[in-house]
Amino acid sequence: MELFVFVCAAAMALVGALGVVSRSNPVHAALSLVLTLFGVAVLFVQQGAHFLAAVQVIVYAGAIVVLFLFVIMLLGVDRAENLQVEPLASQRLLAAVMGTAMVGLLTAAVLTSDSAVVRSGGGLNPATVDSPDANLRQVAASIFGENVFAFEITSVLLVVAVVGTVVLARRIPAGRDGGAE
Amino acid sequence: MIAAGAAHSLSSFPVLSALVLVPVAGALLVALLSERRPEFVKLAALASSVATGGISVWMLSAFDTHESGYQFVSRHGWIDAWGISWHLGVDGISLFLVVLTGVLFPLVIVGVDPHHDEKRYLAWLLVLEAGVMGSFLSLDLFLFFLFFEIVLVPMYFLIGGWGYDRRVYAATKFFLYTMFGSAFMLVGIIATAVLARRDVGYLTFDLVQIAEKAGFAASTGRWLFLSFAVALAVKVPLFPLHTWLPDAHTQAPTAGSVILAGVLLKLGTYGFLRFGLYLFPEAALWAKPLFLTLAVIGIIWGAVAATMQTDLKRLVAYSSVAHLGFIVLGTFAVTSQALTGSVAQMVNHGVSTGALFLLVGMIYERRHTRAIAELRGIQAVAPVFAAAFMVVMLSSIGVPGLNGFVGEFLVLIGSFETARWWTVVAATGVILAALYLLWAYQRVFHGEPDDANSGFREITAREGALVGVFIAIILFTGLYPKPMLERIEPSVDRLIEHVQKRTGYVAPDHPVGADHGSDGEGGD
Amino acid sequence: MAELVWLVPAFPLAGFLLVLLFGRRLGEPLAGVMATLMTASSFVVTVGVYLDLLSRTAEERHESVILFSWLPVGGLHVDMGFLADPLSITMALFVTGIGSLIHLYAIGYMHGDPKFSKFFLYLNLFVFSMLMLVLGENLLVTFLGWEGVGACSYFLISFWHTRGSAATAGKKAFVTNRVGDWGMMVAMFLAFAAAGTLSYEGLNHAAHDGRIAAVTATGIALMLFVGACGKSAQLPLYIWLPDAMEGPTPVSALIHAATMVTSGVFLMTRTAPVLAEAYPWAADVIATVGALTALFAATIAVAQTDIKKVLAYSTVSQLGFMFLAVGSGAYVAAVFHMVTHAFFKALLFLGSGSVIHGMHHEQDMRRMGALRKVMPVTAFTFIVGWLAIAGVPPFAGFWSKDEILLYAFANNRALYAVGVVTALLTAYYMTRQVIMVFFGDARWHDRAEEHGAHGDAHEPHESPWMMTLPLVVLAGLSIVGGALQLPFSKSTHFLEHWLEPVIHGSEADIAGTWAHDNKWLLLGLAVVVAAAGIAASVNVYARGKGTPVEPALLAAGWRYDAAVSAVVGGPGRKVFQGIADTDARVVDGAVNGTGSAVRALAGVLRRGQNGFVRSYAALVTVGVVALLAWFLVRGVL
Amino acid sequence: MGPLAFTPPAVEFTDVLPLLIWLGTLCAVLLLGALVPAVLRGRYALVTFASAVAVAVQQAMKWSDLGSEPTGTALSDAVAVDRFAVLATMVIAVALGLVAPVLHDHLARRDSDGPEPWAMFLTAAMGAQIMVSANDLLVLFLGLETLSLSLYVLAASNRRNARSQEAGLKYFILGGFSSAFFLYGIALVYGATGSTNLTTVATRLQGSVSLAGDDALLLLGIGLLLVGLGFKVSAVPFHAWTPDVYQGAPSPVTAFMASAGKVAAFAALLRLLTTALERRADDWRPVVWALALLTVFVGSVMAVVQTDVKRMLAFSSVSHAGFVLVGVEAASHGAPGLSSSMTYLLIYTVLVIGSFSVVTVVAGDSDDATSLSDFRGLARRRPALALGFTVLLLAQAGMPATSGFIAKFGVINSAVEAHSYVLAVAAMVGAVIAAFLYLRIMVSMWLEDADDGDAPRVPRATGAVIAVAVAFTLFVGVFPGWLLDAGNLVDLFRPVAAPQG
Amino acid sequence: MTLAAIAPTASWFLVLAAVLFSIGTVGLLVRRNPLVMFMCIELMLNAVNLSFVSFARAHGDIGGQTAVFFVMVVAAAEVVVGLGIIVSIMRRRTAANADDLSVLKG
Repeated sequence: MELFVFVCAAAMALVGALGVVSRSNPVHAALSLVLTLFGVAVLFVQQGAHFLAAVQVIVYAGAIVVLFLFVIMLLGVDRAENLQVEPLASQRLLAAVMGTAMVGLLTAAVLTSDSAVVRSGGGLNPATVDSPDANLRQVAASIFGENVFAFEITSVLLVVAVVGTVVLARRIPAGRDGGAE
Repeated sequence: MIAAGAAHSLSSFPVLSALVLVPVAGALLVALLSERRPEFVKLAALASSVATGGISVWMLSAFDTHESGYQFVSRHGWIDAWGISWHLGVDGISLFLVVLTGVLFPLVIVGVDPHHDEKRYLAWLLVLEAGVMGSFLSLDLFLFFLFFEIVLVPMYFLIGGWGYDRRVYAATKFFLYTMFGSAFMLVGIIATAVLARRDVGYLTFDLVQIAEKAGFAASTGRWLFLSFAVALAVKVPLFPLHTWLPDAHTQAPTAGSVILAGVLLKLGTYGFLRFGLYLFPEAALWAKPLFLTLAVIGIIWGAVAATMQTDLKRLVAYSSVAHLGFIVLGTFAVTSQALTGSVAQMVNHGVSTGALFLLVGMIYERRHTRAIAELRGIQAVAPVFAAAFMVVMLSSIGVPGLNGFVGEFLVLIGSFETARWWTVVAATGVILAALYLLWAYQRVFHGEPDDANSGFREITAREGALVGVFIAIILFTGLYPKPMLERIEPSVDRLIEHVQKRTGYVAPDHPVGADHGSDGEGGD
Repeated sequence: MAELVWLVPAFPLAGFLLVLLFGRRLGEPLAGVMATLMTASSFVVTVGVYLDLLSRTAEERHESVILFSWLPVGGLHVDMGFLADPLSITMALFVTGIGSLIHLYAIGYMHGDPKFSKFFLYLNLFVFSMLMLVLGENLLVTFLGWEGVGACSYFLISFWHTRGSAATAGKKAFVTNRVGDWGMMVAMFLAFAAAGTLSYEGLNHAAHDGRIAAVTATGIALMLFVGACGKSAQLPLYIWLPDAMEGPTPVSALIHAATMVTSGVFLMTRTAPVLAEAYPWAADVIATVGALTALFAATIAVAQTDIKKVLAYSTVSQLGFMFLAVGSGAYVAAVFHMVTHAFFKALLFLGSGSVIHGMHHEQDMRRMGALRKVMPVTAFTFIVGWLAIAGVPPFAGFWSKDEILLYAFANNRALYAVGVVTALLTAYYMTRQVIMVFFGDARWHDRAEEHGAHGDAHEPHESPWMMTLPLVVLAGLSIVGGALQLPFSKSTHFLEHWLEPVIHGSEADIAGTWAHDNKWLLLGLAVVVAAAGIAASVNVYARGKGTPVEPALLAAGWRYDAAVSAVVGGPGRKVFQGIADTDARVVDGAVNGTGSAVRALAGVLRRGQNGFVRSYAALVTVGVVALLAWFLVRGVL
Repeated sequence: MGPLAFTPPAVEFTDVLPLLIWLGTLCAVLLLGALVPAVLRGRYALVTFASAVAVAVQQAMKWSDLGSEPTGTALSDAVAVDRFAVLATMVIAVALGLVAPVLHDHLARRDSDGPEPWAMFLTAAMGAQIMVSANDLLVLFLGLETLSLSLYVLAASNRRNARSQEAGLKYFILGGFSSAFFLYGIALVYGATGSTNLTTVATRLQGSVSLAGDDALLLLGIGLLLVGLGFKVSAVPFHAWTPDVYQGAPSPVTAFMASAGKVAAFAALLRLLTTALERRADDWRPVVWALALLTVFVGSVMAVVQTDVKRMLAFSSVSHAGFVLVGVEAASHGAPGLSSSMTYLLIYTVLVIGSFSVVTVVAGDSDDATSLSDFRGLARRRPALALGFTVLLLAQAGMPATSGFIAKFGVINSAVEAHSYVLAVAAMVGAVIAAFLYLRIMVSMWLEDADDGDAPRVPRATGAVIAVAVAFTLFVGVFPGWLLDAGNLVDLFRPVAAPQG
Repeated sequence: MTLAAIAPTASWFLVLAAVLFSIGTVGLLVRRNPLVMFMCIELMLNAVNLSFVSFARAHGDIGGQTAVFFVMVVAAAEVVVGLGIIVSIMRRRTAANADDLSVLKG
């Protein structure tokens, strides 16, 4: 069963990922991304990260991808990108080689790390033992406990996001529009 | 035995610090004065350089002839974190270079006017003076490097700002080439101090402490020595690292050339004595064949290249390459005569080649060309000028009775004992020196003057006085070098003693009655 | 008096300084007069020193006067000092004596030259330098004079420097001499290394006491000989001397005949003990070079047409004789010949100068002839000089030349034969010269006609008394000079006795050899040879019997000079230019090449910096993969 | 199930006082700027400057306090309290304080008077401060993102200038890309050690027996962390963004990026490598070695052929980063690399802000007159400005009697102490190549004549900053003792020294 | 042993994450639309998240999940800022792709 779930979710994630890379229309790419996000969410659940799975679906798929689609529509850039041509010589070859190399290297690292830590796949997960909301509680305790400082920093991060958009979106003062182009 | 300074009446006056700081103050003053009052600017520059020169001459008179150690020592803590101190001192090796620096600068300030931006020019010149003084006086490796390197900046601007057509190229080449060498030396200096820490007991860049207390493993010492040697060889410049010199000399303004030939190149040769031989005697002896060979090649090569130059200034520049080869030869021969000769040659080359550049500058002033082919028959229209040129030239050729001979001969006769065949080959340099200088003289001064040259102005009173000072020094030193030699020699002997103590090397000493000629010197 | 020897060079030095400072104000002829007086005063002092030495016993005939310590460094102590001994005083005597005469002569000769005072400036400086050379207490003071005379020779040869050939000749003389100077310097290095001193006394003692190994002594002697070859114009360095005739004639007489060119012989004599200590073949080398030079130059002189060139080659030839003497151990003969040669060669040069002066600077003998009629004094004195050099008894040259041949015979008969042939040629070409200049038809009218209107002005005329007086004095000396050393008995060997303290132990002992026993035979042979040479020449040039043998090859000096010039100007120059080009292209090229390489590298790297964000990302990815690979290797292996 | 034991961590506010000061300033700027714009209009610079001074002063006091207290951590080990962090924070404060006046003049030229750019600078400073004191990889990541996001926005903030926009986008895409690698690195390190806390990681690595098999994960994690921070410090080959972004971004922003941004990233790198990963020094040292070499050379070489001064300075900053990496390499040997790197950064901060301030002045109102030809004849038009720039450039070239020499000397000294002779020599040779670029600028200023006699206007505040920078450069060049003494007192909180699990 | 009995271990998830991450990397290299490039970054972040969760489970430590939470916050902020930049550029030049923005170079 677990294997079945894994395989299905992994397939979703991979198909979605390949879709992002290969669909020429950005809208399609965004929708493929949603597929991946769902797949990953399933894998989260499979590994007992229920809270994260929920956040993944709500925030990522629900908000972020929507934002992407919104921007695509706003800018009207939903024209298909011509993927037949590659202006940069040997960029694709390089990308393919590098991608393969990275997969190879990372996989090799994972596979050679044969200690109990990595192999402990079916091991006990305290997060799911006791109660349905155990995961949530643990996450909460972690966030507001030892990681409270990090949590506080996120506030600054969000301020940056908000103010940053203001800076970027503010109307350019009229008149001296000299520097562009 | 570090001398705590000779007894002198104004013992509290920091003579050496003043030698460095007075020009700095002068430069600042010049920089701050208004450009609208050029006479004040010139006066301020002159005052500070004359003051410096005066102090240096006073120091010369107060110098204790029999003391071989450092005199007028001034030592203050500076950067304690790195064991760096403001440690200045003068001994027989640096004495005359300091005096030469002190005398040369006022002379060029008086004698040579820049064509534009006099204020800036004078300020840079004074900075240069401070840098050169500092280099000769430093007894701290860090301090030496500081001055050694800082000299590049004013020289760069002097060449670049007041030089001739390819000045930027020449200035940049000069700057980068020298800096390239220094890159190695900086690492070497630091490594020296760090590695000496074990023997000295604490981190210090003090030259005397390191030299007297620290001993380096043979291979370490060699690497360290080589790192110094690269920088110094570039500065000298030693073949084959010499090609920045002709460019720099040719493009530099007259004052720049005079200073460059007069004192700046000596930083390299002086460095070999003060830092190469003193700090790493074993390595210096190990590297002796290499440096002797390069020196000898430089002597011949520089002379041959000089012969074929078409630009008078370039010719003199190449002659410097040859002359400095003699100095290096003497340095690595490590005998009393050779080393004394090297030091004397540093000073004498400074005087005679400096004067040559001055004269070539005067030719350029009048004719706006340095091309030998453009000049002809000047002796017919300006005999006094030609005579002055002749005297200076003969000094450069090394005719006895003039100062150029003293150093050259001592170097050769001293080197012969420890570097026989090199010396025999090097001595052929005296033939070539006559060849290239006389040939150039013939082309420039002899013959019937053509239209362009028939209006050549005779030497003016100011120029005459200026050149006269040089000629006076040339004659005095050539005929009566004893006062100079007897001040140089004790320090040189002390250095040799140091080398002997460290390496087991035995310098040939008073070879009366000894016969070294048993290894087949027969044929010719 | 001998302790006042420093006054000897001091007078000319004072003269030099005075002319330097006031020369222009003094003008003509005062500057010349003063210079002459200074040299004459010097001569007077020299005579005083001579008399002082003469009054002493042989062992005490030397006096060192140290003025100050010149180059004291470590074991090297070089003093500025003078050594008055028979040899140096002999030299000083004829240097100042002949020098004074030539100064006087020059007042007349240089009349009207715009640089009149400057000429005497150089002349005084030369005399000063020459005196430093001969009076020097050590090799280095000699070297100071040595270089000083070289420089003065350079100034004087290129005195008329606006003339290209004069300028070139001066430079050639200096540079060629420098080749010899190199040898002398190396000799000094060796001497210092071996004996620890440069003073003659120390060096000669060391050699005498056997403290210098034979091999070293050989090195020193041969290196000194290299120096001597340069200064005394021996093979292969003689080439500068004929060209040196570009200088005014008094210069040729003083420097290039009487004094400077003999300094090589002087030096070898001065250091005779060193040569004595050397391997025997060293002396043979010297003798051979001398003999060959003598013959070689004599053959060239046969075909010269320039009145001074003949004398120049003759000088080279006679100097060769002196070195033959040195190499044969005949130091007395060498000095003897040096002195007599100074007399008659100065006389000949001055005579030729008088001719040139009278001929308005015509030097080609083919345009002379029959001058004895218009220039009787000159002609008479010149003939005396001719007889002296040709080896006609009882003129001075006969005695000195014969003395040399005697020793040469004792030493090496082949060299003797060369010497005899040279003597024959000498008589031949000198006779030829005398005939061409003073006898036969007056060919100078052609020239006067060429110049048309000025005919009268170009009539040859006798020179003024300032010029003829020296001629007469020198002629007298050329006649009686042989009396210095007459072979009749031991007691007439005046010069030998005088020089005894200097050359003691170095002079070859020929007593008991066949040559010594049969010296009258050899003397007779010499007379015959001289007579034969004269007769042959008279036959050809005076009587017109037989065609003159003047092959172009000899006229061109065996093309040796041309060959040297061709090598120097051709391959030599190419090599020099090659080195200069290598310096610019290779050595400097490497430097600039490094700069260009950095730029080129930057250009290549720049292509990666193409502005495309995806390329940058690719670069990052490459870096990532590289790092991952490195760490994976570290982790797994 | 029982109630989960939750003990809220103790929060000692003084440990994060700089953050609080800047946060307070941020709020004040935003609120007042939005609500009552008249109050602060034109005074944002003053407020920002004051906050920087306040932080600097507070940190100075803390510096002396730390003299008696042992170093440690705060906020559940998330923040390290040590002199290293204090010094780095002070440098950031200095950077902010120096850039503020320049930014003021720059914005005045752009007629931009809102509080937003100031807010972005403050958040950037906060992000940087978080990075230098972060003792937890997650905190480090968040600080990095805070800094980066602020800088992305600032880089793109000159919206009249297409180059600024391009710079913003490039920086953003590449920054996001490298953040992902960095994050992956965190994940792998976490996977190998079970913690993201530097202290914990270090202690786990000390007892490395249990981790024997996880070497590959750990090492790849280290590699990816190096990629992320290498990108930030613009180490070759992760440097490609630097010239484009530095050139395109508004000059004061570039100044801040090159100073505070680098300080933060290097501080983080140093802390990470020498505390948490100290045990693995043998693994990462060669990488740092190679990065240092590449960075010095590529930066110097590429600078040689540039024609835009900003771009030249960008490449020179790459080269300088290489020098600091030399110090980092030395720090791996326990040599005084730590202090020399930090001293270098402090000195470089002043130098680079001074230099870019000059560029800001010369660049003119449109902020794009930055090509080399725009500097032609500056010495005749504005001699003082040219002289000041010359001093700064010479210092960057490492001329003695300037601070730049002290910086280089220190780094080379530590490299030599670590016996990294080859690296030391190579770095010095690289510096020679780099010197060419400074010479080129000087040639333009001094030795070439201007096409027109237009003298750039030097705003007062910017002029003051340049003057301060020059004065500091010369002062430190001659009297570096105090700075070096301070540098030698720098220490890092190390788990070995702290008895902590 | 049936297929169903095979429980995927952490390695499986990690390898999957690695593949996802690499796909994201490749995507960024080959796509020219900045929006899609940005999506690829999101892919990479997701891959990292997956790794974190897997490690968290393997270690039995909640820290990994907390990390994912923070990453999501960061991703959100990044998206806001990134899209802001993209919008500000593409508002004027709708056809712009990443390759067109290459004025700054050399």
